[in-house]
Amino acid sequence: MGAETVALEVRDLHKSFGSMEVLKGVSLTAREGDVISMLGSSGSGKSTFLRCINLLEIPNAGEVRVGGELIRMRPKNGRQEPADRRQVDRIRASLGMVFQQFNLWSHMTVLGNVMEAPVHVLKHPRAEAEARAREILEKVGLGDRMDYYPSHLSGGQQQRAAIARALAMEPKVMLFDEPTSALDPELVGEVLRVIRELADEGRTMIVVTHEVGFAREVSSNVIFLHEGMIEEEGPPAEVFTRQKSERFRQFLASNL
Amino acid sequence: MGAETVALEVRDLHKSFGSMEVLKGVSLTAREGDVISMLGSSGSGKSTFLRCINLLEIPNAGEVRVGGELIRMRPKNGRQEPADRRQVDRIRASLGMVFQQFNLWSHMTVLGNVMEAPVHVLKHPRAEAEARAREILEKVGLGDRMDYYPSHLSGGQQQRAAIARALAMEPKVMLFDEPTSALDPELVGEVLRVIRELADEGRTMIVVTHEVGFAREVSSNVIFLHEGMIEEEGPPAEVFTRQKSERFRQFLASNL
Amino acid sequence: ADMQKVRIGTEGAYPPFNYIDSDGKLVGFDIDIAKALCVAAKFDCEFVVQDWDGIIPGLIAKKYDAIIASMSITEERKEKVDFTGKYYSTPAKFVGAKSMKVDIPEGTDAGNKALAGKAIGVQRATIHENFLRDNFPDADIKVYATQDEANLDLANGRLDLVMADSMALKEGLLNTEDGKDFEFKGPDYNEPKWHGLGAGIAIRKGEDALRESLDKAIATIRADGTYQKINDKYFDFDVYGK
Amino acid sequence: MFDLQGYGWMLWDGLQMTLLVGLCSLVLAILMGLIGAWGKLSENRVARAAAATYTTVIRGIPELLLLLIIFYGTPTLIQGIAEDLGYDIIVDFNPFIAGVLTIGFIYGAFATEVFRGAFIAVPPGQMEAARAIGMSSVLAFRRVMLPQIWRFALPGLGNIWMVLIKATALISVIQLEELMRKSFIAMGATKLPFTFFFTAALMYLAITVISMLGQQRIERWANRGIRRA
Amino acid sequence: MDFQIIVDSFPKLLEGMALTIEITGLALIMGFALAVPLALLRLSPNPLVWPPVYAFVLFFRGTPLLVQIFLVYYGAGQFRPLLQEYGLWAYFREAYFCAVLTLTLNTAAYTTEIFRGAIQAVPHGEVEAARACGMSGWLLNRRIVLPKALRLALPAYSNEVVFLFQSTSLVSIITLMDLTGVARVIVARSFDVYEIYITAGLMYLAVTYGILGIFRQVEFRLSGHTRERPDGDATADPLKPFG
Ligand SMILES: Nc1ncnc2c1ncn2[C@@H]1O[C@H](COP(=O)(O)OP(=O)(O)OP(=O)(O)O)[C@@H](O)[C@H]1O
Ligand SMILES: Nc1ncnc2c1ncn2[C@@H]1O[C@H](COP(=O)(O)OP(=O)(O)OP(=O)(O)O)[C@@H](O)[C@H]1O
Ligand SMILES: N[C@@H](Cc1c[nH]c[nH+]1)C(=O)O
Ligand SMILES: [Mg+2]
Ligand SMILES: [Mg+2]
Repeated sequence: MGAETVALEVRDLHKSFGSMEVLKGVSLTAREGDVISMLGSSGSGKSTFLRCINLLEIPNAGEVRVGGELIRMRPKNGRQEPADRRQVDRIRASLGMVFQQFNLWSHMTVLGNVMEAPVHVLKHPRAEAEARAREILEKVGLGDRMDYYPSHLSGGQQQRAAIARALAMEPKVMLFDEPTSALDPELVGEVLRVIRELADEGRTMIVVTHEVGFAREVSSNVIFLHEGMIEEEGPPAEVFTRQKSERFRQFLASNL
Repeated sequence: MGAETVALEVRDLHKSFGSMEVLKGVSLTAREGDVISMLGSSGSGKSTFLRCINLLEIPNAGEVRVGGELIRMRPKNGRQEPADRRQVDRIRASLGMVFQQFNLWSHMTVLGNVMEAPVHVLKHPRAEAEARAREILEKVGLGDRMDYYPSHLSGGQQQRAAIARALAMEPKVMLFDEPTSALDPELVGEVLRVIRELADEGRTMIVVTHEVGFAREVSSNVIFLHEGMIEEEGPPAEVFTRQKSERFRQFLASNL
Repeated sequence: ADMQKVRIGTEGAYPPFNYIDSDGKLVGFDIDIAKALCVAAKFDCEFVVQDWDGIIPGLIAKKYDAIIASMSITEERKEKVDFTGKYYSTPAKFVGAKSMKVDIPEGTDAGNKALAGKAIGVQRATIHENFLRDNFPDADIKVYATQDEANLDLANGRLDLVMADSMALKEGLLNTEDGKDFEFKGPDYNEPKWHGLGAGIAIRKGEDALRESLDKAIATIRADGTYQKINDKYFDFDVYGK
Repeated sequence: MFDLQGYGWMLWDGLQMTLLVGLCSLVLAILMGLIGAWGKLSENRVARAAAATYTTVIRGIPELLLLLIIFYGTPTLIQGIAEDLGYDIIVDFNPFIAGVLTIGFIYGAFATEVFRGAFIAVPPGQMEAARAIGMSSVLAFRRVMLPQIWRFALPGLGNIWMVLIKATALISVIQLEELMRKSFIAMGATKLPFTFFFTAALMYLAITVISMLGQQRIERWANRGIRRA
Repeated sequence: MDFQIIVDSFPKLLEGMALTIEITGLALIMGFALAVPLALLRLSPNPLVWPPVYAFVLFFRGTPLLVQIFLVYYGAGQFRPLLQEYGLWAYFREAYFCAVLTLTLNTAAYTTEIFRGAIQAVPHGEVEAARACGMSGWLLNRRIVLPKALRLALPAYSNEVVFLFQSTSLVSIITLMDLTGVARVIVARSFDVYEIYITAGLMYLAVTYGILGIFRQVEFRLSGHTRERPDGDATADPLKPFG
């Protein structure tokens, strides 16, 4: 795997809500196959960061490059705005996002959820998309739940369906927002297993997580975000053994 | 501390929903000052068990004794029913329950929530109840949030307000239902600290939790519930080192 | 003095006989007659306004004791209520646009043929509605709650003809600004079976004392010139009829 | 076009009557609604059946027809029954009372659903917490439920008021001299239907807009302390 | 009670019901077709687009239907020369046209408001998930927002259908012989007030619950995703608000 190709690059990202600056210049580079874990306490800006990458929030300043392509922005009324809506749609289609609340489309079955975007956004032929969707669902262990509506699935199953939906787009980069919070320990294990498999396949991933153990075992890089800035960064072996930042040490200590 | 006085005794509790038996004969004895942790995977019946203790669910069979007093039941239309509603209200007032979803009364401030039952159920004088409420709120670290409405508090603060509300009744026994799920690691630490302090004061508590670490450190006894039955039981030192039950070993293993 | 209280039901939307003026006051020929009758019979009278199609049910439901509202005395109505003798009588007529060429021959069968498919407006629950339904089944009969609405639709061109009491049409429509392009069409109609014996006062069945007092009062005002004075205020001929 | 030809004051009087009928009907509707909701949620089978029949029948029949039945039909029916029993009684509904009874009765059925929804909308945890802490059902209802239902009932009651005030126009059919009937009289005299009906429409619109603003204020007050989703 | 008159009038009442249903159906279909685009326009951020829609909705929801019917039917007469000039009088001349037009606009206004609420109620997360997949514009509306919104709107919309059905009774006031119109004509001659009105009322009742039944079916079909799986029952609930 061409470990030197840059899959995602974020440079000096700033984001404010009203007068509150939530992200104060965050940069990150993910090469193909990288798994970057993002730790940080509640409100530190982790979700906002992920949402800025695929422009669900419009950053106030900074650059985002996906697969080398810069998302072009232009100023409007003193803010930024995407210059080309079509480019945004295209780039979003190449970024898989798995939301903390799953956000499955509740009026479609699991299979429908997974096929929806390949058929209607990528315009893949229906039969092909379906075959591929079934394959992915088998892989995440939902082979027997394809015809269920999301509300009839357990939390862990919903989580996996959301992962399958993102995977079906064959994204260059997957973004996970706390994929395991609010799951019971057994389900946590199940979801982490799926993510680990994806990592083994060499997929590029950014994972916001509270699971220090997972970050330690799976990621190629760990980032600790604190009050909108990167406080600590590096390979897990390094950051978990000697922390440069006092805040990060404290954070780790509070994890029983 | 009179370690031999029995604060709560549950004998052979059964509970079905429709045709599904959720609790299949659960017994438990808590002496004064005991802290009993209850582990078990999702759906094993932990919440139902707590709810049966204070009769938010009516058990199909079994006995509950609080401070030695048996909650009297009588049969009605082939089901059980409390024989004396007043007894139930009185006993409930002596059992503090902290709900997983907090269930703070949204139309009252934090202080109002904490004072409500002492004033209207125990008929304490207002001024006295208020002084006591302020004291408890200080203790759980909410001294500066007394006049907030619940919706304006963070999750951890709401959790502590709910604990304060229960404490204000000076209950013989406190029942906690997953007091830390869905909180971030720092808040988890904060809430567990409060519970640990209560344990040190010698309060009797039943805590349903997913935090194995907490169960290990704080409890005098651990119960592992599986499919409505007690699979493993004993002091933490024992159950965490050598498990008799295969299921429990599995459960612990999946906790990274 | 302890005068007998009598509540009088009237429609208040049938000019010139009974209607409401811009001050919101009830006025008209019926109203003046009613007041004169009450004086003559020494009644303490009070008016109750009631839409036409509920006026007989209202009487039966005792919302008032007598109807003075140009109500024609017919056999059909006599099954439900009693009547005094008539206090006036005019025939029924059609009105249509002057520009409209229509020949309405005498006799209802021929008339029915001539008017087949014509839109004819009529007030609901009047003798005219019954007359048209029974004798002009091939016409397109449209019913309105008040005569005003029917007249308005005639003026708007939604109707070819309206049918009503000739005096009501003359004073309520033809002699007004909106009526200048319209005229009476066809013959007078006065079939006792439908048009009855002129307008009388309806009262609940069996209340003979009240009926007799009112009959006496009618005779009194006819005799003492009161009737004539009221008649002349509204009409230039004798509306009492033969 | 807006020369009201001296009938302006008549419409003004009508507007006042409309508001009076509307407010009286609303009070009746709220009372009926609370009773109805109590019936629907009651464990008493008879109360439940009565409440269900009430809402089913009322919501299934057009208001106009109900109005005609109540105004014309009921007195005759009652008097007929009384007569059969040998009594001579007068059941005289004046249009105001008949109108208020009809409209209040009809919208009471809708208010029943609003209050029922409001009782259910209070999260069950609120009541559970109250019972778990030892409150009796009456105390819990008074201290925890009642203060909270208004928050959920207000939007629904606001809608009812706005539909109800317009429904009062129907009472013109039984000759109550409210706004609609006054416009009708004016139209009859002047033959200017558009002028008067449009003026009436604007007056109703004014009531609606003012009510909407009022509702927003009241809701803001009722929602103090609650964060909106 | 005079049952003979009920039996005798029944065929005529049925004819009236046919007209009632016909007018309801027409207004419903056209009102719905207007409401979907209007709801989307109503939510447009463009200040040239949403205010007119807002005004339209406000007027028709803020004034009594009775006034609207009179305004269209008798008001049109006041503007007859103008309408004739544009060849529209031929339509406005017909009570039927006026009735269907007024009811269509009326239900369109209410339905627009219902759909607006439903579109806004589509869970934000589901819309974001669609955007994250690269959907936007009409594709997003067509595949995610509208299908979801229509399902959410269904209960409120079924109420609107019932209201509309019942509101058609007002067309009797402008000479149409719908069920209420027929009933009033029969009563005018027979004076059997409660026999006829109660019969008509029961007929309305029957159709109303027929309509609600159909909607319940549709809702059931479309709501596989919200229905609970049939697990157990809630045993006697000690927490009922009225114990
Ligand atoms: N739309 C918004 N408007 C205003 N403030 C916002 C908005 N979204 C997020 N914030 C604020 O931005 C800060 C960062 O939020 P964010 O969701 O990124 O935190 P997080 O690191 O993901 O926290 P958590 O672990 O609790 O999910 C918080 O203080 C939050 O209140
Ligand atoms: N009111 C109810 N009606 C029917 N079934 C119920 C009801 N409440 C709980 N159950 C079922 O009873 C079982 C036990 O539920 P319970 O809430 O006690 O689980 P738990 O151990 O607390 O799980 P978790 O860790 O997910 O909170 C579950 O299968 C649940 O679906
Ligand atoms: N005189 C006619 C018509 C009428 C009187 N008032 C209104 N319309 C009748 O008795 O039916
Ligand atoms: Mg987050
Ligand atoms: Mg639970």
